Amino acid sequence: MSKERIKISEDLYDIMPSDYQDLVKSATYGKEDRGWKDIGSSKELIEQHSLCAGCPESMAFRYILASLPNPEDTVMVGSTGCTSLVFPMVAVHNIHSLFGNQNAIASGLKRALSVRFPGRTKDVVVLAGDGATVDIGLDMTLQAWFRQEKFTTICFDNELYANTGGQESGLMQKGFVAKMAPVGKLFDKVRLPEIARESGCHYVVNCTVSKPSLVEKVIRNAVHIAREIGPTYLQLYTPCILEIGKNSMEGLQEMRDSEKPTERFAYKEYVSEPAKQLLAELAAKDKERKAAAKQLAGQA
Amino acid sequence: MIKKRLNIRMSGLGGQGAVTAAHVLAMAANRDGKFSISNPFFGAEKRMAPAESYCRIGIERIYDRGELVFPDVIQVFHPQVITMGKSYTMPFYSGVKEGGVVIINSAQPLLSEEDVQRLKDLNVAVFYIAGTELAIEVAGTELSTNMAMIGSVSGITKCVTMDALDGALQERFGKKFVASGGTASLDEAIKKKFAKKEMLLAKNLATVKRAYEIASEWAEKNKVELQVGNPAVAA
Amino acid sequence: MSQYRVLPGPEHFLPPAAASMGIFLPNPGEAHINGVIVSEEKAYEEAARQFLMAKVPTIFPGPLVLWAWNEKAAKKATAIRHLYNTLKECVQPGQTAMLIPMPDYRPKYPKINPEVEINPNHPNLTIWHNKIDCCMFVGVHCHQANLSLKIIRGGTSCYTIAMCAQAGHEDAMLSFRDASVEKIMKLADTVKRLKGTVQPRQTSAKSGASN
Amino acid sequence: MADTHSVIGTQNKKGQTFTDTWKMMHEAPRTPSFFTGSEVIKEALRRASCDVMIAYPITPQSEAAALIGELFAEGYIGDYFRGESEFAVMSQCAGAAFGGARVFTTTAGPGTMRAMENFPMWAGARLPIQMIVTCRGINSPLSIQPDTLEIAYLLNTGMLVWHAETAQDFFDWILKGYMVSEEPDVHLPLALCCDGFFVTHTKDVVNLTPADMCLPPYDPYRSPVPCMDMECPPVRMMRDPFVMKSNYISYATHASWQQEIWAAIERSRKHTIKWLNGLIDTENTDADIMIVASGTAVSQGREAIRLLEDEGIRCGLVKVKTLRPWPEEEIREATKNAKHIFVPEFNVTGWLAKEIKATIPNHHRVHAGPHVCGGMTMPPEIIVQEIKTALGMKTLSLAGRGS
Repeated sequence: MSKERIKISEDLYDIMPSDYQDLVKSATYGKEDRGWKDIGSSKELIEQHSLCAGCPESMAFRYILASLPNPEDTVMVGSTGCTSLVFPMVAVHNIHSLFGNQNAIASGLKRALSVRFPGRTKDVVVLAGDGATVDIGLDMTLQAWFRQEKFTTICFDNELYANTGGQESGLMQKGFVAKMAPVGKLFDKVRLPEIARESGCHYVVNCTVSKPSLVEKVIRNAVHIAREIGPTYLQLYTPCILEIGKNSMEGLQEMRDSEKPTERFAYKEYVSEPAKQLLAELAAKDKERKAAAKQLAGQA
Repeated sequence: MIKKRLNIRMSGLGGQGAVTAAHVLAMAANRDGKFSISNPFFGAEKRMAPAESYCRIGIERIYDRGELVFPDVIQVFHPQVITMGKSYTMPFYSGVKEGGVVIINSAQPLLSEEDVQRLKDLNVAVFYIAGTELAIEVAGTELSTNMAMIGSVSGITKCVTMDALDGALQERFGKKFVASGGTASLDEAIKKKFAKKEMLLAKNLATVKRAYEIASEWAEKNKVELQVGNPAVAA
Repeated sequence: MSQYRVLPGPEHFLPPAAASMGIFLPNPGEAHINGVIVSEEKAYEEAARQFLMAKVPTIFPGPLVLWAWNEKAAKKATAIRHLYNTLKECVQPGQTAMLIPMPDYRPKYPKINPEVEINPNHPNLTIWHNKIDCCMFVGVHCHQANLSLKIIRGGTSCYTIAMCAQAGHEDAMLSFRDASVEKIMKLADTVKRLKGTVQPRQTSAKSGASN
Repeated sequence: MADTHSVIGTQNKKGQTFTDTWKMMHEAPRTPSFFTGSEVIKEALRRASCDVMIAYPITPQSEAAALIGELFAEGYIGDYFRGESEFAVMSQCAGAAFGGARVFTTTAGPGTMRAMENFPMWAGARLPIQMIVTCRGINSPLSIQPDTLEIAYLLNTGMLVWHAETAQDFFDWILKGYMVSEEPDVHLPLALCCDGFFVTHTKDVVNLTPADMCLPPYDPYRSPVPCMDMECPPVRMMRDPFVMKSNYISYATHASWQQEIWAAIERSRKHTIKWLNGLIDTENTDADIMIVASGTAVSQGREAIRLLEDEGIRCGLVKVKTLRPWPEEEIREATKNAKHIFVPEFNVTGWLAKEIKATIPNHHRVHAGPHVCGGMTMPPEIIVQEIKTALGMKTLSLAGRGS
């Protein structure tokens, strides 16, 4: 939907709640270089949420929503879990259906949008927790990658089932004592980033959401590559401060601690050859655009 | 005997074309203006496993579906149906109606004394035809055995005309090769295939005709009469 | 024909869906009042009467008209504003016409602001807060409208009208179907025509759930 | 955007003309064709202006699902692919429907059971997906043979459930089914069931509509819920958010939501009666003895009625076409003169007989049977035997198929 179509009917504008007037007034739909910097200045695409105070997921959500290259033509797919408490507040069409079937929903959705809007950009982005992505939904996660479905899969990895009260998950660290892992988890954290690469993903990143600029970069890359080439996968550490016994203020530090070079969320990236080429082309275009803008500014 | 409905049970082995035989026979009957349906009955698709198909032909609309429990005609496509009990019903002729016919694809008799007697008691005629040998002789392939079986049941019961069988064969084997919105290149490929198809069609039809003749002779000689029609009119 | 009638509540702890009580939707050219099929003419009259009788006649425009997502939507919004202005002109002192949006359908945490909006997940908060005794849904997706209409019938005495662009709503006490700019304007004209001929209700709607 | 009515008379990329469905189904000339049920499903889809079909192999629907793939190769269907399991396929269908596509799929027996979690989700999300169910055995030990037990599990999912008797029903109902399930006041998924093999693998005469006519396309903007394509308001929209009280003050929302699904099934009556010419068909409802059945049991009942006539016994018939919506009034009316009501079924539990008993007065009139199951055929003779036995008449006892 073009930015023009996301506008309030004139004759009813005055009765619209202020959050919608703000949303439209300062929306970044259609803004070419939108990004995390818009979060403060503009009305980001998200309302107040019902997550725990200080939950890193809320941070991640804001960064991601601000970084989508085409929110006005992006449909998101979620799954059951804490993320479903945020999605109602997201100003981008999004779907919840069942627990774990997010990549199957996205496969059908992406194909439907391609059939209905040939030649038009319609990005599909999946955002689900680690239980949905790696445990109950693993078959559909992988099969979508095997089929080279052209959408982005984002996993909020908090290393446990948070919404149900902190049970063991496949992405939990070995030895961690949790509900349903009474003597500590007995097997290693599933290595999904490597599996993603082997399964045909063209762009895979494993990191935390401590740096908004980094999140912006990987989101833009992932969405562009998925649009043009094939599946992409982002695994983002969003610790569940509640279940690992941290205070609301400590989420950021927890992420910084676990992204150290020797830690499990040290930045890892894989880019396929065709994807590298695409990123180079996009960078070149971006440079031209900035130069042109500069010139314009100079003339003015 | 003239009956409103002729129920034909074809007991064969997977890969012998019993399903195709029933389809072709039903298609032919349909072309003759009779009512007919056919359906197969098989387990997991497997070569040499029991596979049955059924053809119902009549003078009024047919609703009956599924396995033919009470057939007028039973066709045994392969000796193993009898010798190894590769049949959905034991003995293979269970449920056969009085005055019915059993057609067995075999050069030599296979039935035990007891079976012969029980069929005699039911006034069921037994006709042996070396269908596979016939297929190899006429069509040059045992794959046409099912054609010999179609010919034999038609020859005895006259349930379909030879013209209708010809048409049905064309429809069944020509069908897939009719271009449906395909590209020009596809059409080319089809033409090539079609040349071969026509040969196969001719040979199959020849096999049907030969079996038809043999079966008709047998039926006349043994005064076996089992036909589809209106009993009221016939009487 | 069903004996059930779709009437102002509070009806029941969990009121049934009118369709499950044997109420059928009107065919094109028809409308329904309390579940009985009537001519559109009759529906215009009754809807206008209910508006003019009410202490707080209210229009609830939904997303399909609040957003100018196509030309038709923008035109409907204009017509709805006109209907609201007409109501304001036609009501007597002591009556307050209101125009409150249903901007979206999301469940809000922890609750909505009943001053400025209505939400299908807890519509009664807005009805009770503003003592609304007659309301009209327009531009709300049918599924969401039916969710609200049933809840309103369950917990309030509010008279509900649906100006539906599709097949209509048997869960409202009065429903039009195939709503268009023309139909909304015609309802406004009817309100104008009946101005002064209808006595406003004396008792105002109860606020808060009745037991 | 595909506005349903504006495109009528125009052509699609295959040169088919978008045709008013009523004209296409009731006025256009019909060509008799001798086809298997699977081929008939393909021919219906050729005319259905279907956007997305998702396939998975399971007997006895594999032929139909593969034939529709050929249609896709010919360009008659927007997109088509093989999913990884029935659960995934039904979710992929949901995704396509959320995105505003007209969706079609087929499944059977264990596949229906594996996908089950999706069906109440489809209904709750108001997705008008059409799913063909070619019924087969579901219990261990495995059976690929006809058995209608799985229908019992579909009856309370909130889907429309129809039960086709013949391939002709299939052809007509696939096309008419979209007209009913896509109505804005209905907008529910349709499970169009048949008895596997008896319909899918049987060659029978079917009258087809012209191949150059097709249904008008689906218009997702008449949907009772926003379609998820970022082309319609509200922009801040989640399908379908949690409305549990623990998360939000949402008094009775979920209850009202469920009621709305079943209300939509009720609303489908009006449209179904129009398109299927009634929820049931009847013959000789003045007879003392009635057979009430659905699916292939109706066909076997018709044969039994002939056999009974030959013996001078008059017997009426009720063909139940739709199970959801359930034709309560119609069945009560059609059986009001009956002293004996027989309900032949291809399943072990007799779910249809239970529904009928709960519907009619004096339900002791209902004889739940005969039953066959596990892939057995129901020869008309055993229906005759059941009826004569119940009437205290002498009848030959039929030996079981021991082998």
